[in-house]
Amino acid sequence: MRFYPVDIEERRELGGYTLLSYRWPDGSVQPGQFVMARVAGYPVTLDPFLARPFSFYDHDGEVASLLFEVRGRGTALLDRAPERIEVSAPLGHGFDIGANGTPAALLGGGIGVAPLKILSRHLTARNVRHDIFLGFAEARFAAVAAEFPGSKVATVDGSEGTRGTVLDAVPDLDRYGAVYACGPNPMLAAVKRVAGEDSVCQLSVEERMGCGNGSCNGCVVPVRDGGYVRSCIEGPVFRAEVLAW
Amino acid sequence: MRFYPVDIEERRELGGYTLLSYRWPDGSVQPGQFVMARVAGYPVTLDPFLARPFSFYDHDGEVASLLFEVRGRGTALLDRAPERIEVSAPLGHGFDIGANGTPAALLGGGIGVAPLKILSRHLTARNVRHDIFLGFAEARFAAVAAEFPGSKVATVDGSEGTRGTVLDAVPDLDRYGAVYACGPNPMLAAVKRVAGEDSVCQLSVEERMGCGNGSCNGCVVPVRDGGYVRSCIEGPVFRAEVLAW
Amino acid sequence: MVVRERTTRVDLAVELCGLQLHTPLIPASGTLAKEALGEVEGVYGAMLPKTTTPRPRAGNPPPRIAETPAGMVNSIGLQNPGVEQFLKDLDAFDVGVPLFISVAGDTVDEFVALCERISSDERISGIELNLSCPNVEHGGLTFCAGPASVEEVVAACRAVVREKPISAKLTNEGAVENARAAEAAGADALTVINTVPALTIDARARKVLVRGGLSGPAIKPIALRAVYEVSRAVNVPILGSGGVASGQDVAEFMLAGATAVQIGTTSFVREPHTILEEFAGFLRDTGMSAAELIGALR
Amino acid sequence: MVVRERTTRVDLAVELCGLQLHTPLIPASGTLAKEALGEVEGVYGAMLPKTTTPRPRAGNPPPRIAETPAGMVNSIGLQNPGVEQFLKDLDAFDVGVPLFISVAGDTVDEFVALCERISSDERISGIELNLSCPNVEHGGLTFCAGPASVEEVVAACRAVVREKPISAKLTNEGAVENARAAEAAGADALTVINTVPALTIDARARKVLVRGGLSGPAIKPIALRAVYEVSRAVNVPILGSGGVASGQDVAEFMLAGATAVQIGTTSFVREPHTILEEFAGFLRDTGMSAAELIGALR
Ligand SMILES: Cc1cc2nc3c(=O)[nH]c(=O)nc-3n(C[C@H](O)[C@H](O)[C@H](O)COP(=O)(O)OP(=O)(O)OC[C@H]3O[C@@H](n4cnc5c(N)ncnc54)[C@H](O)[C@@H]3O)c2cc1C
Ligand SMILES: Cc1cc2nc3c(=O)[nH]c(=O)nc-3n(C[C@H](O)[C@H](O)[C@H](O)COP(=O)(O)OP(=O)(O)OC[C@H]3O[C@@H](n4cnc5c(N)ncnc54)[C@H](O)[C@@H]3O)c2cc1C
Ligand SMILES: Cc1cc2nc3c(=O)[nH]c(=O)nc-3n(C[C@H](O)[C@H](O)[C@H](O)COP(=O)(O)O)c2cc1C
Ligand SMILES: Cc1cc2nc3c(=O)[nH]c(=O)nc-3n(C[C@H](O)[C@H](O)[C@H](O)COP(=O)(O)O)c2cc1C
Ligand code: FES
Ligand code: FES
Repeated sequence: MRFYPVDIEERRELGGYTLLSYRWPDGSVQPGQFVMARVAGYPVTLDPFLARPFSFYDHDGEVASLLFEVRGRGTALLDRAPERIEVSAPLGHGFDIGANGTPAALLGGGIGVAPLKILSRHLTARNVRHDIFLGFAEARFAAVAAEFPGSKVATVDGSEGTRGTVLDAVPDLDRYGAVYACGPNPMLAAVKRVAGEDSVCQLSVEERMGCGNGSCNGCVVPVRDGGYVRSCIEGPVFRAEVLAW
Repeated sequence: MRFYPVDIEERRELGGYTLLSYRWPDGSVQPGQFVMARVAGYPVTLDPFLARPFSFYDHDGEVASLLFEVRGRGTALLDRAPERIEVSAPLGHGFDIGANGTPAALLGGGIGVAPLKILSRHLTARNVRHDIFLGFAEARFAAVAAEFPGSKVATVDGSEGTRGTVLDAVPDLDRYGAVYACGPNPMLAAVKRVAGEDSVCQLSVEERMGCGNGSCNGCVVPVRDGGYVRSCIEGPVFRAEVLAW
Repeated sequence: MVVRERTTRVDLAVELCGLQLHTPLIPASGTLAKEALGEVEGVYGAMLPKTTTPRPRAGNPPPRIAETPAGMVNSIGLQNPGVEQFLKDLDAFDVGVPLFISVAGDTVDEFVALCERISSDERISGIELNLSCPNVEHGGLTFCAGPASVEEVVAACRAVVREKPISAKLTNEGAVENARAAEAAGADALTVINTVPALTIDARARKVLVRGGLSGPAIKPIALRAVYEVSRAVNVPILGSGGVASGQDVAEFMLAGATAVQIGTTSFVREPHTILEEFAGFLRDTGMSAAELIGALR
Repeated sequence: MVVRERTTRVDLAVELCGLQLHTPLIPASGTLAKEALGEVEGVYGAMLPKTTTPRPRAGNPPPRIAETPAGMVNSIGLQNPGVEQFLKDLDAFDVGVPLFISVAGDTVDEFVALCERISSDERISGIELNLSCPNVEHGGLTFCAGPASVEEVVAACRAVVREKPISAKLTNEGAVENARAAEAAGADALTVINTVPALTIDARARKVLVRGGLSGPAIKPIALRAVYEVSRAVNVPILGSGGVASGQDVAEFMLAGATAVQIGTTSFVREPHTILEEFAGFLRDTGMSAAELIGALR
């Protein structure tokens, strides 16, 4: 896997998350694609050893940004990286925003909000009407909703917006012609169940990744036709009906 | 082993070496004692896993400094450490400067120059006359000799001072009542052979260390009475006659 | 491959079982997808795709991988489309260097059937027997569990593969005994070692996370020891595998006795090309050729 | 030990072979010098100094250690002053918690003689048999090389040690079989695992640097697997050892089936007290006692 050192342009807190941006002058990023990122090492850091997958939060052709939650060692170190990090990107298949129904619903669960920014921008550019629904564990994270004007919010503890999960913030998911969702796998399975039968429902799954380039077979999801497919190559975005969830 | 985070006060190049200083308000450092140092990690860095031993270059009761050569991963990372490092100190038995003969000769081979600064200061404070002899592989490193006014230099390539090893810079080692030496073990063995029979000859040995507190038995040197002793506890400074070299 | 660096020519070529490898690097089986082949152009002296089995295998349910200190544990479960589909897709790996195929069966007969099926394929230069899979005839112990079982499967495969070299891929446990058995049974080479049995636990969830094999730099000193001991016990060439992460690691494995060196887990985080460049730099600095390095400990 | 954190009481105590340990932590043999005892006051539920042998042993010449990815390889060679001097110096380790002694012999008779020599010493609560040392009667293979040899030495020691618990310390290789053999021969506990055979090479010098045993976080997933498998195969308590570096690691080993957990290499780079605090924090967060954690995988 080839990694490129990139200089951090900006780092700021957004809700309970970190927004980190760096120069990435490559026009080809699609919403839902991801990067493998890690701190820069000597000559490769062993701690942690593997890189971590992150969705593109946004990309304007010049600057890319990631939005992440500090969970463990990998994200803690990225959060503190002094000047540069190393990334491999763009990876995977993102959302198909070509020939889908309207209006569209964008659902983000927790840090699953990340790819919705670039997705929303692309939909807007194509004049696709869409509503954004975001679910968070606590109000602290919900602050990121300010970046999504007009979005509806749910928090599990009810401290902000509707009490409940992101699905509780969407009264009528089945009236949307297209559903785009990103979040923990159990949330995605719930979205799949609730989405309208005729809507085009696309889910960005979250599996542990070893390589990000299809080599390790570590990141698989079960599919309808039996067996497993790699979420880093065939995904991370899948049509809901493809998944055996 | 207990490590203390310390803030780097200054870092500068000195010859081919790095001089790094940090606050260490502890009055008890003796010349020849050492620290185990590593970069600060999360919550402990695995890369490299072990800390590295360094002599105190100097210590004025408030600020300690280390002089080191970038050799591998450990020193490369210390060299780049952003703000703080972690140290365990003071460790080991240093030079005995109590009841020794005069004049004294201080011999440093390469980065073995490190403990001679604090040693020279302590000897001066006790009015012990001493000459300093330094040997380096190349002129680039010899620049550190400027920190030792009056010192005599040898370089292996002859580009600075006498051509040869540090011993070639000392015409008459056997006339010194006390000899203090630090450098690669083969140099120390040579000093032992050449030093006058009646002089008190003390050698600061260099062995790989695992723990620095006597626990691993990794850092041993062979002794006259048979067997091995730990250089981190019984040393790193030994009377030459004790060593079975 | 002769890499021109500064003014010194560096000779990276090695000979393995009569095959000319332009570099001693080979991808470790199961760690290089066809989608990633573009990244490794020119790096590998031989190719080696993921192990194939007689029938398609879905593999294990996720989670399949977990990171550990300087390594990872995987339990992929030999996911693969089965040998027939595998052979249909094989052209991607036929990139102009010798092509080894890794095979695994649940029984000795399956190993033999696989060897028969592929040995006449002209694209294929050699076979690696993945002996660390469970032997269903012996209560699920792996084929590597003891020398008798290693000898049986190697001899049976040897009987049907006459023209192509066979390498027996061994686990760390029992490596020396099993190496002797494999050599006696006619193996032309040995791959040493496969992943080391390991386990990760999610303490908060109080669950086993992944029970599988440890790979990556963590196991390098274990693999290096196995290569060293095995190379002293047998006369056939060794393909070193386990934790190789740098050009210096490649040199260490060759000094320990390996003729070729496999790059596995590290390829997920470093470009194999960088490892080859580092290795070429090592040869340039020491003035030795790759072939001269093999077993050249002083 | 009951550590009061915030308002929750955390119960760290475990029972091991009838002994009460106020914490489940024990220093791994050979990794805690008497000079460092001051740093670990109150941390350990039992003490365990470096292995002693019938006669003084000088140990191996340096270099004895080399760092590896997330670990180290050592070949100390059981340097120790011999059992007589060892017993004279032992008071330093008699700090008010149960005191285990690790013994190693070159022959079964030496093991027995050591056990006899120390079993009447009132300071000593239990014995750990270091079975990974070379068995001179069996051509230098270790006592752990096979279940027959494990059984022989454990049974012989058991015959002379009637009042005190014996733990057999096993290597990773063959751990399950050897565990069954040790249990059958009367071991009261098992220590799982010792270091893993490994090698480091200095490529520039083209020399073997250290041929010895790998320890540290690198081997944690290997040790965890061994503890897990052994705990499913036997009924005696297990002392987990191998790569423990944090309070969460302690929890993982106990969940895998360990009753007590040894801290070795990591104590060179972290204060064991920190590990205990992290472990207490884990218990507080989960609302469990240390004893409840043992084998409590869901
Ligand atoms: C395609 C894709 C896109 C992602 N995009 C983002 C993003 O934009 N922002 C973001 O913050 N996170 C994102 N993630 C998740 C992110 O990769 C993990 O949070 C990160 O790997 C955690 O690393 P760590 O070292 O901090 O935590 P670790 O120490 O590895 O783990 C800490 C905790 O996180 C859990 N965890 C770790 N990795 C994963 C994983 N891959 N899936 C599920 N749980 C995991 C572990 O079980 C553990 O409880 C994405 C994941 C995928 C697969
Ligand atoms: C008591 C003591 C005091 C020391 N004081 C100083 C000092 O003041 N300044 C300084 O620059 N260095 C000093 N050293 C040496 C220093 O510890 C090593 O240079 C350092 O550990 C190298 O770490 P690394 O990770 O950069 O290199 P590594 O990657 O560990 O090794 C790089 C190279 O250095 C060699 N090496 C590593 N450690 C040692 C060692 N302990 N002995 C001999 N060779 C080694 C290796 O063989 C290898 O060739 C001292 C050593 C001791 C024992
Ligand atoms: C994700 C993954 C998948 C693997 N799949 C196979 C396989 O299919 N067949 C095989 O013989 N070895 C397989 N291995 C083992 C590797 O080929 C290699 O022997 C081992 O990982 C040690 O080398 P490394 O540390 O360089 O990865 C796999 C290893 C990994 C990490
Ligand atoms: C420097 C060192 C010395 C050791 N000496 C002994 C010993 O004398 N007896 C013994 O049974 N184990 C010895 N061991 C093994 C440890 O007790 C422990 O089982 C092993 O290191 C794995 O645990 P760790 O990864 O926590 O270190 C030693 C380990 C190290 C690193
Ligand atoms: S992360 Fe390796 S195959 Fe997807
Ligand atoms: S460094 Fe461990 S005993 Fe000296």
